[in-house]
Amino acid sequence: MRSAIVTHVLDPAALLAEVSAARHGAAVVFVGTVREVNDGRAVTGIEYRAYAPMAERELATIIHEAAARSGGADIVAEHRMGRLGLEEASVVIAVAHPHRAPAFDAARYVIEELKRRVPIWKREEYVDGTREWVDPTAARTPESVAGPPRAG
Amino acid sequence: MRSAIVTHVLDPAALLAEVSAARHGAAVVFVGTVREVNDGRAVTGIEYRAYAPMAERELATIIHEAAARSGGADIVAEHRMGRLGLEEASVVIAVAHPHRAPAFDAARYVIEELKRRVPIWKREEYVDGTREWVDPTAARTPESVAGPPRAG
Amino acid sequence: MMQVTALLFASYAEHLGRDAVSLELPDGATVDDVLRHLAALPGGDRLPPEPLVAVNLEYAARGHALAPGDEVAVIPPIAGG
Amino acid sequence: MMQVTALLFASYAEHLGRDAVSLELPDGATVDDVLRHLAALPGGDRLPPEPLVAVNLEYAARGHALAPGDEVAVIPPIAGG
Repeated sequence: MRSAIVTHVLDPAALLAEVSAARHGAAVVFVGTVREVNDGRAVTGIEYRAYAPMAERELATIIHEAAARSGGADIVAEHRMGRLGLEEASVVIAVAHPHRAPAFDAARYVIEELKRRVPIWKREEYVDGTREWVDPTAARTPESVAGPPRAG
Repeated sequence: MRSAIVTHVLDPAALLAEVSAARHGAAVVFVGTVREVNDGRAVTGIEYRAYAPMAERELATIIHEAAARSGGADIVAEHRMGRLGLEEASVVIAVAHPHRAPAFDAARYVIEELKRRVPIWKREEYVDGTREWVDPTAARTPESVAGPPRAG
Repeated sequence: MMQVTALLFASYAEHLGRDAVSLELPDGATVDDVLRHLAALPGGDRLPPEPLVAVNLEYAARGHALAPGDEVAVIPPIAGG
Repeated sequence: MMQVTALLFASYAEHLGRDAVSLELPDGATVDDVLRHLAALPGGDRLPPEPLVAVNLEYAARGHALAPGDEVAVIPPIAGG
């Protein structure tokens, strides 16, 4: 179980190797990458920023939650910071588990909770040279309307 | 879109690279590996066999079904044949899609349908030197009771 | 009469001691006729009564009518992945 | 009186032209008091009325009572992944 906010290029194969073990029969790797289009605008790159100490803490909490729910998953997650070009990986989550269903569920849980709870922001750069902080709560696409957590 | 029944060592990173593209924002890689224990017996290796021409055809059908359902996924899948040792990958499925939910769903669809429809068999080798063809329809674990397809 | 080939795999091939059987069947024969012939061979009693079958690489029902040269695969419980 | 630090990020830091603000608050002050102070700064009117807040790296409600030295992070809409 390991998670980190990093500035280096992400290596999905290394994270997969890190969770692999003979007790597991399945591994799922999720990779988030910089897409050339967002909300219909042509993107040239994304700058990621984080409230690093809290992001590391929250991400660690999430992967431990996922591991506990799954009953035995090994999970490694890294989120990259800084300026990323098209196709570059911003986040990699690797999960291994004796069985495939919990491996899929844990990987999905980590990315969904990461997007909901881990304090990371991104500024998109567009072909016209402008750039903008992305606000998923204001986005027009139906998939991004889920809001952030309200603390109790 | 590519699928194959192969005899070489599988390379998840190569398959991930094969589906990656700037139009995608998410990739999911599923890796099935040889586990050291099955139904409580210590396993030392697994021999995979296929009805290769039908397996290739059925696997190709499945990834095209998954791509069509997902609306735009790129998918590559390889299943290895022959004798595999512990921790070795028997199957790798790489999916990329503009969005993460369809990427997860497509990867899951391919492995579930592969296990249901693609004519592949495995003979487990146990620590006591014996070996046995695995019959998931006779297995004691609740997760493996789903039967194969009945043709109409 | 027509000739078809039955293919056997994995545990089924071991039960019958071979992985292919050539059969002469009357015109209009079905998958069911192939299964009956196989069941009558030495070891054929170890095949299940209703195995999964594919004809020319496609899953087929027991009543599927065969044509000369068809490849009839008798498919043990699938265990890929 | 006590001193706390408010942290601003991304678009919020741009609205206020800074990423940290030191505040002197009366004992018993809450997250709400920090938000009121920030709203009164130049550019503070561009903060939303109810932003997400964390105190010492944990999400906290508006009524959360602060202690001396607390780090109060005002968190813009999360966009990781």
